[in-house]
Amino acid sequence: MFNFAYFLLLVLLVSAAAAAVLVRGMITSVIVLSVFSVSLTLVFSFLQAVDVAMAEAVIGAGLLTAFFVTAISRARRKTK
Amino acid sequence: MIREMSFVAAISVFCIGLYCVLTDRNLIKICVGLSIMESSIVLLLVAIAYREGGLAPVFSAEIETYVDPVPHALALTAIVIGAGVTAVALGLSVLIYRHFGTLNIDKIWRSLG
Amino acid sequence: MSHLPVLVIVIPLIFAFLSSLAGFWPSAVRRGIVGVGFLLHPLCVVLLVSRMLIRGPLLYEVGGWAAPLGIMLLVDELSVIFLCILALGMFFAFLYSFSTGTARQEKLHVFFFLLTASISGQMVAGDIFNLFVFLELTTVVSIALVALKKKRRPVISAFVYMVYAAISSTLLLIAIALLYNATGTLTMAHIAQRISYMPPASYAVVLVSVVISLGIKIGLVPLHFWQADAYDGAGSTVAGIFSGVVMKAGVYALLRLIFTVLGAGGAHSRLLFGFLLMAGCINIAAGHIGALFQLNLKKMLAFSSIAHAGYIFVGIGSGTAAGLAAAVFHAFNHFFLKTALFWSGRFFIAGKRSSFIPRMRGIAVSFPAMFIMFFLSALAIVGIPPTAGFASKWLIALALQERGLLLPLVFIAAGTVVSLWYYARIFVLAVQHPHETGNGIQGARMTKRQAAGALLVLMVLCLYSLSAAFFPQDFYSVFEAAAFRLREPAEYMEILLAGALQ
Amino acid sequence: MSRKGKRRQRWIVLGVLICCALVLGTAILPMSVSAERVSDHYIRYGVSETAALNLVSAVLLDYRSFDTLGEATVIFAAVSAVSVLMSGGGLSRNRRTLSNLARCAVANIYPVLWLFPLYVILHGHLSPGGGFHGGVTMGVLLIMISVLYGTAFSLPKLSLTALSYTEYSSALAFILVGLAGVVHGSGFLSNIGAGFFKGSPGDLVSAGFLPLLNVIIGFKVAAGLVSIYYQLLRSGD
Repeated sequence: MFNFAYFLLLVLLVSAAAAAVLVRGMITSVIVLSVFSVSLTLVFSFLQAVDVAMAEAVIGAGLLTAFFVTAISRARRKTK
Repeated sequence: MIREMSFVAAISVFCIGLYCVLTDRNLIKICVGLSIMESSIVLLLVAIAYREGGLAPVFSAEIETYVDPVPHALALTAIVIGAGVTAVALGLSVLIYRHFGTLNIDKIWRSLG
Repeated sequence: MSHLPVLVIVIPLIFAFLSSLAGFWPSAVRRGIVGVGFLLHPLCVVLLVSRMLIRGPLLYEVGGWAAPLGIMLLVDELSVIFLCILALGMFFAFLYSFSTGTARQEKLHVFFFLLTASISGQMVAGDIFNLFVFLELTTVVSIALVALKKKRRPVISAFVYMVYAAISSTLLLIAIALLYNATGTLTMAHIAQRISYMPPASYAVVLVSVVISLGIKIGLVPLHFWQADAYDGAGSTVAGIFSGVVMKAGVYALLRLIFTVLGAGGAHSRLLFGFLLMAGCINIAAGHIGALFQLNLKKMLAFSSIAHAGYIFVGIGSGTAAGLAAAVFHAFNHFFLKTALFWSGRFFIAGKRSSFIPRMRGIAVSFPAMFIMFFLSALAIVGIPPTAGFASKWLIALALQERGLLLPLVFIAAGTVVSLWYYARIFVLAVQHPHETGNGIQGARMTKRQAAGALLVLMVLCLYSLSAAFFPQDFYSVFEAAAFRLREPAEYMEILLAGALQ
Repeated sequence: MSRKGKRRQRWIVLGVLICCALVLGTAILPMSVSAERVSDHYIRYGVSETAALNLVSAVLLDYRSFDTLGEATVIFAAVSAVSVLMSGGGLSRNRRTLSNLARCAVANIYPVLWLFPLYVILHGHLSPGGGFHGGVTMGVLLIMISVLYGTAFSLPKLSLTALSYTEYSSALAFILVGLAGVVHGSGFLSNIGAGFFKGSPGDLVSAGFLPLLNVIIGFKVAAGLVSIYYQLLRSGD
């Protein structure tokens, strides 16, 4: 049975991944990466994987974004 | 049909991540590609666990069919390992920036001479 | 119920946490903890090896769960051989790092303990996901060890290594996901039993992704570019451990996954062995030619490691039990030879303050003892008759000749000649009189005691490499038993399933 | 490498990747669910054997707890690696704080935010969640403090040595819990077999050492990730 809502979610997921890769700037790429993580969390909750959805939400959207932003701020200090 | 859609999505996200890792010139963008590649495998593991009509693997009396809990445990471990490797990758990128003053790999290879 | 298989992993872990905790305590306490730690692990390995040789393969159920439920640890001849390499390698690495003062780098011993724990975890793992977790731990620790010196070149080669290692671990995870979905279990023996359920397309993809993923770790030719830079970036102590111990962990994982889990004897075996033979020949050619044109001593030794990985692939690819035993024996010998070369080479690099070979003029004069060790190990690794290197190459050649495969024989012979050439090049330079007498002498900053400690370690390594050919026959019978058990997965399964019936 | 060369190289990589995708697709797409699976046993007897309602936590912490020990060690190795790589200059104590509005808003709801990770850790074996989820959430909450009030404010409250002590001692605690099984003789990291209190499924204190391990992993992961955050912030010149 073809679930159209889930198909749209997967299209959002793949386009977020493609956007995170194709976009030029570092900061925008990291923000699109957290959008990718949030959409991945929705996909997991649709697939009845509750534990993995929580972990992906906290680690993907929360933690990795914090690390990426910190690394970018450290890697842009001199050129400011 | 849901499983096959998820497999197609997992493979395409894996190839997008691999494309970014192989062709991008910016160190931080390579770490983004790495993180996307790791997440695609987590999606593959969770898609493998899905059963038609199965519910979340938390036991309660009236549910009969559950989703397979083992790939969820593997997926959890894979997410945390991916986060650890990404943290080390970011640490390396900051260290490379301190030595070479740039995050662009072509400039780094050129200055290595 | 002897707890040795799990203690071999847990004890280095405990000492890794203790020695990092001791970072806040006075250095005498820390040195004591590290000292006890690096003695205890070889002791456990010796006990485990002797128990295994007497009573046969040992099975351990972690968590007390029977076979298919929990994680199984299984110790058979193959894991015993590679555990010996690990125990000796890390024991000498600790001794060597104490004696040459590289121990000053902070957290070096924490990483050595973590490396010991993760590689012994791979050697006894009976569960493919457990193998993946310990491979991942080895990767993170290796990245840290390559970038430990934080200079310009090691940092970028650590990043390149990290990218290669991430791709390799993702491929291995794909293979594990496919195997789990087809067979429904993660224990190696049960997967081997139910491998026929897999559709041929998935089986081929799993086989290819396992070979590529572990090919990156071992240095299969198109995937080996990270190796030379990573070894050059890491210190000589760490480079010796990488090429001696960490690469062998990749070889062990490849053997275990191909032969035991995927049942290489099946329909795909002729294709797989043909591929391994061809890959081995390419490795030998690329490794030796790369080493010939390399003017950096550590990179030259790294390319020579790639060539010797080629010999191991050719041995496996011969497809016979004798060839497999010779390949495992060559992996065992290669540890002693290559580690001795790296560690004796360290003194030349420190003395001349550069690893540029043309500047190595007159090292025989400034470091006579170290040069003798380097010379003997070089003889052994090239394969001059009385040494261990010759013994294992000869056995590989015999296995190939028995199967009538002449092309790899040509490659092995040509490789020996080329390696003779690029090592002779160093000896010619070394015996000449060092024209700038200035920095030759004061180069040796180490105190006499430190050089003596390193010399002791190197002497033991060279002693083995010279006398291995004369070891009694039952020393080599362990390798044959390992090869036999690898080619007969049914027997491996019995032990694991027998464990389930207890 | 000219710009045109670089673009051609990208197309080559893209082509190779599409072939990999097709190969992977042919292998993965026809995959059907395998006949007998070890997870049938977990689903049918999981609750009765481990008294944990959350089957994923039962698999993660009881049946396959050796993987979790390996994975906690991977985090430990990542933290040590980042601290070694970043060990240059002193810890940066900046006064950069967010706007007044953000600080007041968070100041009021901050205690409530702590309910979530504590609930997730303590009920790890009953409801979805567990050591890792709670630990990472605690780490994120602590990082939020130093983002909001600047590390000059948060560092004296939670110094790097305190974080390292927590992480190393909880790592040792994890192994000691495992060694209890060895001492008892029923195998490393064995739960009910090693005499831990089983209790009836559904109680807060049940399922042997699962709550204990969840708490240990929670503190270990939280301390590790916050110290990674502080290390990444180092000036290091």
